[in-house]
Amino acid sequence: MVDVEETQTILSNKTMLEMYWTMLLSRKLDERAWIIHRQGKIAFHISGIGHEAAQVGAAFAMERGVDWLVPYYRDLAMLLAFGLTPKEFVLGLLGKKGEPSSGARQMPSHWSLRRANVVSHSSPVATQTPHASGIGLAIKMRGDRAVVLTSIGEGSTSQGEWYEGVNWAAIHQLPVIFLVENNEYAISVPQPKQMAVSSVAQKAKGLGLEGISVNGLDVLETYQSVKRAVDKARSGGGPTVIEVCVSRMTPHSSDDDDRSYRSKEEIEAMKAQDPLDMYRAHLMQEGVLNQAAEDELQTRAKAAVEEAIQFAEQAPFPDIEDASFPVFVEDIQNA
Amino acid sequence: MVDVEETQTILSNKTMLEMYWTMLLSRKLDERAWIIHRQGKIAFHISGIGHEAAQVGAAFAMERGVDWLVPYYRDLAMLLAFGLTPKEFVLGLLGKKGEPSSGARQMPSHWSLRRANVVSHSSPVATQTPHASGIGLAIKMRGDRAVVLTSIGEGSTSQGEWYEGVNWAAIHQLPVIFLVENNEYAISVPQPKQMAVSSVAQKAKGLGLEGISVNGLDVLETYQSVKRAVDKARSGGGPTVIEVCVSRMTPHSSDDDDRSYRSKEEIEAMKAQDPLDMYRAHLMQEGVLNQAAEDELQTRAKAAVEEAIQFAEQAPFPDIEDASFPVFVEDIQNA
Amino acid sequence: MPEVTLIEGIRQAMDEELARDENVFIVGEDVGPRGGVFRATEGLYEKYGGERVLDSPLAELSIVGVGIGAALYGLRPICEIQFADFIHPAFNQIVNEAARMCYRSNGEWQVPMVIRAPYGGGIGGGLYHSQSVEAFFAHVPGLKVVIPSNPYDAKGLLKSAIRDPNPVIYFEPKKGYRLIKGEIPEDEEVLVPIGAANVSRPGTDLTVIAYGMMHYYTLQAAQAAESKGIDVEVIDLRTITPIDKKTILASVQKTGKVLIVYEDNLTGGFGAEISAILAEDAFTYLDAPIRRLAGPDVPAAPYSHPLQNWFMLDPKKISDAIQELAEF
Amino acid sequence: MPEVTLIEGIRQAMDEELARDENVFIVGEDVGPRGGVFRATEGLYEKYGGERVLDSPLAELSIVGVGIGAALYGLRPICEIQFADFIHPAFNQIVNEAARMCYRSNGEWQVPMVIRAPYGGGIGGGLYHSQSVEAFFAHVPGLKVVIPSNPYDAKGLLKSAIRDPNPVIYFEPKKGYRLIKGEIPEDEEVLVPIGAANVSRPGTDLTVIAYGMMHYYTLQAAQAAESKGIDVEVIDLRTITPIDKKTILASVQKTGKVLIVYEDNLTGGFGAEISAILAEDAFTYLDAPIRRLAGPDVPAAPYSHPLQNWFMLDPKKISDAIQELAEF
Ligand SMILES: Cc1ncc(C[n+]2csc(CCOP(=O)(O)OP(=O)(O)O)c2C)c(N)n1
Ligand SMILES: Cc1ncc(C[n+]2csc(CCOP(=O)(O)OP(=O)(O)O)c2C)c(N)n1
Ligand SMILES: [Mg+2]
Ligand SMILES: [Mg+2]
Repeated sequence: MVDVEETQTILSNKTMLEMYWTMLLSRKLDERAWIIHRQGKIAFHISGIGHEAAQVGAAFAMERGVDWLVPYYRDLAMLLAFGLTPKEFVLGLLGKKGEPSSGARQMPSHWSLRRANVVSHSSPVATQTPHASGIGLAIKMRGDRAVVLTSIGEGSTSQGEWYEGVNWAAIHQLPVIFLVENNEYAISVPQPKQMAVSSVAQKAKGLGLEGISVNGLDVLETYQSVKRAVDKARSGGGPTVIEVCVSRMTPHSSDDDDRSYRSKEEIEAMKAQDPLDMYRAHLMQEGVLNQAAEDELQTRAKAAVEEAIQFAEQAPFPDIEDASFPVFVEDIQNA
Repeated sequence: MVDVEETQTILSNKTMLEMYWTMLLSRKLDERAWIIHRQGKIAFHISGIGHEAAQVGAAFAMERGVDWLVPYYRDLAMLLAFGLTPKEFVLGLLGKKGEPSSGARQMPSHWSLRRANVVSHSSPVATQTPHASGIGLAIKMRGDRAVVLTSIGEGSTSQGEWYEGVNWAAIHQLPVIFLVENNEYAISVPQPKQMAVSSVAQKAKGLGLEGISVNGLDVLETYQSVKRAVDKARSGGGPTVIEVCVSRMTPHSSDDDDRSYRSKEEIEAMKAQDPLDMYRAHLMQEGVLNQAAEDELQTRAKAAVEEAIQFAEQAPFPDIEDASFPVFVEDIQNA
Repeated sequence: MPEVTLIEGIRQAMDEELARDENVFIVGEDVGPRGGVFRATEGLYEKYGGERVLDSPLAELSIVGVGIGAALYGLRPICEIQFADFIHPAFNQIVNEAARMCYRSNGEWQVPMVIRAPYGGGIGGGLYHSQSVEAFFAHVPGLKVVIPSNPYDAKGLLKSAIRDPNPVIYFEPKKGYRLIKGEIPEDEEVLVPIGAANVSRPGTDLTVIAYGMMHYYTLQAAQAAESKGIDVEVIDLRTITPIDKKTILASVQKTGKVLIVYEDNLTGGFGAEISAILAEDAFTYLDAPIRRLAGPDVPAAPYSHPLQNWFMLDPKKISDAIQELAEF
Repeated sequence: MPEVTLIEGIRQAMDEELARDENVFIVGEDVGPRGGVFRATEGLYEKYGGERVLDSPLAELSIVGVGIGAALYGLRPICEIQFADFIHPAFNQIVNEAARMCYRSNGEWQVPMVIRAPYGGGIGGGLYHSQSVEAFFAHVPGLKVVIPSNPYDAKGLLKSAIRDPNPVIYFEPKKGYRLIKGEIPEDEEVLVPIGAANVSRPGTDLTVIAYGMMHYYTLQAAQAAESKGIDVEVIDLRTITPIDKKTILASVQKTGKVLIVYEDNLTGGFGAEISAILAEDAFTYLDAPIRRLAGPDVPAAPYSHPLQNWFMLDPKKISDAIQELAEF
C-alpha cells in the first residue's frame, strides 16, 4: 500500500505480523474497555480506536529500550508496543494495586513506564512537549544516542506549551520527534476552529524545522516516515514534526456523546477506512497473513484480554496507607 | 528610497514632515532621558532610539482616533504619534502626579492612553498579544471599522502567549496587525538563540496568516507596508504579521550594559544607518526639507523637551492617599 | 417553585444575561454545539449563535487573554475553563493582567469578565480533574472569587458576577452539579450580592465556616451533630474574596469556637486566611483553638476509589471534627 | 572570613555545584555572556561554557518545562526566572508538572530541579518587578520553597536545594542582593538544611516570625525595640515549606505573643498559614491576638517613590507593630 522508495527500510514478515498483533491486541482491549464501562465496572475510558496504525507504525520505528517516549492518553497501542501488558492496562482501568503508571493515582491511560523509558504525563494537554525537548537536550548534552518521541492531539497544538517546546528543539537541533495524531477533533471542536493552517505539518514552517504529514491510517507509511525522522534525529539532523492523520472512531471518551457535533455518515465513513481492517487486508493480499493465522491471532487476543480482565478484577485496591505518599522523594526512601 | 508601486499611498509633504517631526521629537526626548538618568534624576529609562522610523511609519498608517493600539515599552515615537505629549512622557519618567498611563503606578514607558485608544500594557512580555486579538474579536462582533495594532520585540515572540494570540486572529480573520520590532536582541540574547527561522515573518506561515518583513529603518517603506495591511484588515481581509527590522542603538535599558555581549563595531555600524539621519537626508534630497526648516525643527524640539523637563520636575508626586486604589472599579466610583 | 439542579441555576443565569445584555458572550472549549462537557451551556449555542457562544481553540491562556481584550473594548465575556485544574496556563493572564488592569491604569481601563471553572473532587477525576484552586486567586488583589453551594446562589451570584465591572472568578462545585438541588423562583429576578456570606443554619455552640461542596456536607454534618446535642451555626461564605468579615466575626463572637472546612489542601488553603483573620480580630472571644479540617497535603484526590475517599472530606469526617471541637 | 554580599553567596553556591556535579546546569534568560541581569551568574559562562550556562529563549514556561525534561533524564537544572513577577507563565509547569511528578508516578519519576527567582520590592520596579509570590507555591504539595535572608544561608540553602531530589523554589530578596552582607567561610563546605528555621535573635517578650528581606528589617526593628525595653525573639523561617513548626511553636510557647511579618499582600499571604498553625497548635499559650504585618492588598508596590514607600514595610513600621503588640 505504501510506495516503497529506495530509502525505505524493508520489514520482515515477522515484524509486520508483530505490528499487526499489537494493533489487534490494542483494539480488542479497547473494545472490551468500552464494554466493561457500559457494564458499570469502570468509571472512565478514553479510546485509541482508529489511532492504532499511527501509534504502532511510530513505535516500531523507534529503538525500544534505548529511545524515550513521552506519550498522551490515546496511546494504548503505542504503550503495548513499548511493553505495557494487558494486565497492567486493565489494572489502570480499574484503579487497582500494581497499576504501573501511577499506583492508581492517575486516571486510566495516563501512562508511565519507567522500565521502558516511557515518561509520566498528566491530563493538562501539551505540558509534555517541553519535557520531550528537555529530554532531547539532556540526550544531546550527554552525547547519548537515544531519540525521544512525544505524541499529542492536533487540538492541543494550539497551546503555547506546544509552540515553546517545539521551538527549543528547533533552535538546538534536538533529537526529538513531535508526533501529532490529527483526528480532526478536540472533543467537539473541529480543526478549523483550532488553526488557520490546513495541516499541522505547516506549523513546523513557522518554527524552522521539518514538518511532514502522513496517512496515519496506514501503519507501514507511518513506520517509514517516522523511521526516517528517527534516523535523522539520531544522526544529529534535528527534530521533525510529523502529523499522522487518523480517525477518532469513538466519542472523545466514555464521558462524551459525539452525536451532538458530528454525523452518523462521518462515523460510517471512518469505519470504512478502519486502519486495522486495511492492514489485515494488505497482509493477506501480500500473503503474509492467511485466514488460519488470523483466526489464531484473534483467539489469542481474546484470551489475553479475558485473562487481563480476570486478573485485574481479582486484584486488590491500593492500600489506603499508601495514599499519603510519595509527595517528596524522601517519602519513597522512608517507605 | 522606497520603490513606489502603484498601490502605494502618496503622502503629502506636510505629512512627511509631520512624520519627521515625530521621529525627531522622540529622539530628543529619549536622548534627554538618558542624560537625566545619568544625572541621577530618574531611576529607569528604556529607549526607542533606532526604532523611531518603524514606529512612526506604522502609526501614520493607522487612523488615529479610530484605530486601537496595544503597544510595548519601546514605543515612545509611536505614542507621540498617537498624541502623548512630551510633558506626559517626562511625568512618567519621574513618577509624578498626572502621569496619564498609570498615575505613576507603573514604570516609565508602560503606556496607556485611553483618550487615544492606547491600551495599558504591563511588563511581562507578550501578554498584550491575546488582548489585541480580543479587541479585534470585539471589533468584528460589533461590526466596527477599527483596526488594532499590537507591537512587540522579536524575542518576545518566543512566548506561547504570542503564538496563541496570533492563532486566534488567524482563525477568525480578525482586523489585527502584529508588528514585531526586530532589533536582533532580547536584552543580551541574539535572535538565533530565540528562533530557528531567520525572520519573524516566517512564523506567520505556521499560523496561516500573511507575514512580511520590512526595513524598519525606512519610515516610508514601513508606512506603505503597514498601510496595506491596515487597509486589508479594515476591509475584512484579516490579520498580518509585520516584522520591522530595526536597530537597538542603545543598551536594553538604563540597567543594562551591552558591552558584555556585543562589539563596538556592531554599534558603530548601526549608527551609520541611523533611521533619523537617513530620513532627514531623504527629505532634503527630495526638497521636502531644507537646512533652515531643519534648524527650526531642531530648535522647536529642544524647546519642547526643555519645557517638558521643567514642567515635570516641578510637578508634585502623587498623593499617598491615592496609592491604595483603585484595586476595584468601585474604588473609582467611591473616590 | 420548581426544584432544579445547581448546574441548571448556572445555565439559567447565563441564558438570562445573554438575553439581557448583547455585550455578554461565552467563550471556551466545547461550549458551542457540545453545550459544554458538563452541559452548562446546553442550548445556548442554538439560541444565541456561534458568535455569542464561541468555541475557542484548546488554549486557556488565550481564552482569558482574548476575553480581557474583548472586555477592554466593552464586551462582557464569560470565559469557561473546562476544569479548574486547567486554569494554570492562564495564571499569568489572570494574575498579571486581568487583576491588575484597573489599578495599573489608575482606573482608565476595566476588565468586566467572569471566569467560570468547575472545581473539586469526588467524581473519579484523579489528580487533574479534582483540584480546588481558589486559594491562588483569593490571594490576588483585584480579583473577586465566588463559590456557590446551591442552585439559587449559583444563579444569583453568577448574574451578579456577569454584571460586575471587575474580573470575577467563579468556581463551581462539580460534584454538586446534579447532586445539589433547590428551588429557584421563576417569576422574580434572582440576584445574590457578591461579598455577602450567608448564615445558612443558626446555632449557638460552635461555628462552622465552609463554602461550595463542603458547605453542602457541613449542613448534613450539623444535622448529625444536632442529634448529639450540639447546636452548630453554619456559615456559607459564598464569596471568598472580598471576604465578609462582619458575618464571620459576629458568629464567632457568639459561639466562641470555630471549625473551618475546605476541600483544598490544608497548607496555604483559603482556610488559613479565615483562621488568621479570626486569630487577630476575634481572639478575645475564642474559647478553643481554631480548627481547620481540609484535604491532606498531597497533590489533589487520587483516582482509585479508596484513595479518593481517603482524600475527600465527607459529612462523617466533618461531624467528627464538630464533636471533637464541641468537647474542647 | 571575608564579608560578601548575598548575591555573591548565590553565585558561589552555583559555581561550586557546577564544579562538583557535571549534571548541574543553569538555564535562563541572559544567564550566559551577560551573567544574568543581576549578575548572579557572572563568570560562570566563561568558566563552564554555553552548554552548562545556557541562554534560553524568552519563554518561562519552557525554561521550566525543558528543565523538567532534563531532570527526568537525570540532569540537575537550575532554572533562573529573571524576576519572580515573570514566573506566572510557568505556573502550569511548576504546579501541574514539577510538583506532582513524584506522587503521580508513585515515585518512579523525580524532578531534581531548582527554580531561582529574585522577588520583592523596594527597588523602583513597579507592579511587575516587585512581586512576592511565595504564597502561591507554598500552597502546592510537592514543592519546597526556600527564601534566604543573608549570604551564608543563601549559599548554604542553594547548595542544599541543588542537591535536593525534589523541585525547590528558591526566592532571592533582590533588594538585599548587595545591601545584605555577611561572612562566608572559605575553608569549609557551607550547607544549610532545607526545612530548618533559625532563631536569629533570642528574646522573651514576644516572637517575630519573618523571612527574606523582612527578616533583615526585623532584626533592625528588634534592635530598636530593645531600646524601649522590649526583648524580641526573632525567627528567620528560611524554608517556607515544609515549615519548621517545632521551632515556631517552641518560641510562641515561651513568649506568648507573635507578630508575623511578610512583604507580600496581606490576604492569603504565607503569614496566614503561619497564623493558622499557631491559632490551632499554640492557642493555649497565646497571650494576645496573632498579629500580621504585611503589604497592603494592592497589586504590588507602585513605581513612584512615595507610593512605593507607602507599600513597603520597613524597620520603623515593624518596630511600631512590635511596640503595639508588646503593650497588648
Ligand atoms: C489544558 C487542558 N485543557 C483542557 C483539557 C480537556 N481536554 C482533554 S482532551 C481535550 C481535547 C484534546 O484534543 P486533541 O488535542 O485533538 O487530542 P485528541 O483527544 O483528539 O486525541 C480537552 C479539551 C485538558 N485535558 N487540558
Ligand atoms: C515574561 C517576561 N520575562 C522576562 C522579562 C524581562 N525582559 C524585559 S524586556 C526583555 C527582552 C525583550 O526582548 P525583545 O522582545 O526582543 O524586545 P526588545 O526589548 O529587544 O525591544 C526581557 C527578557 C519580561 N519583561 N517579561
Ligand atoms: Mg484531536
Ligand atoms: Mg529585540
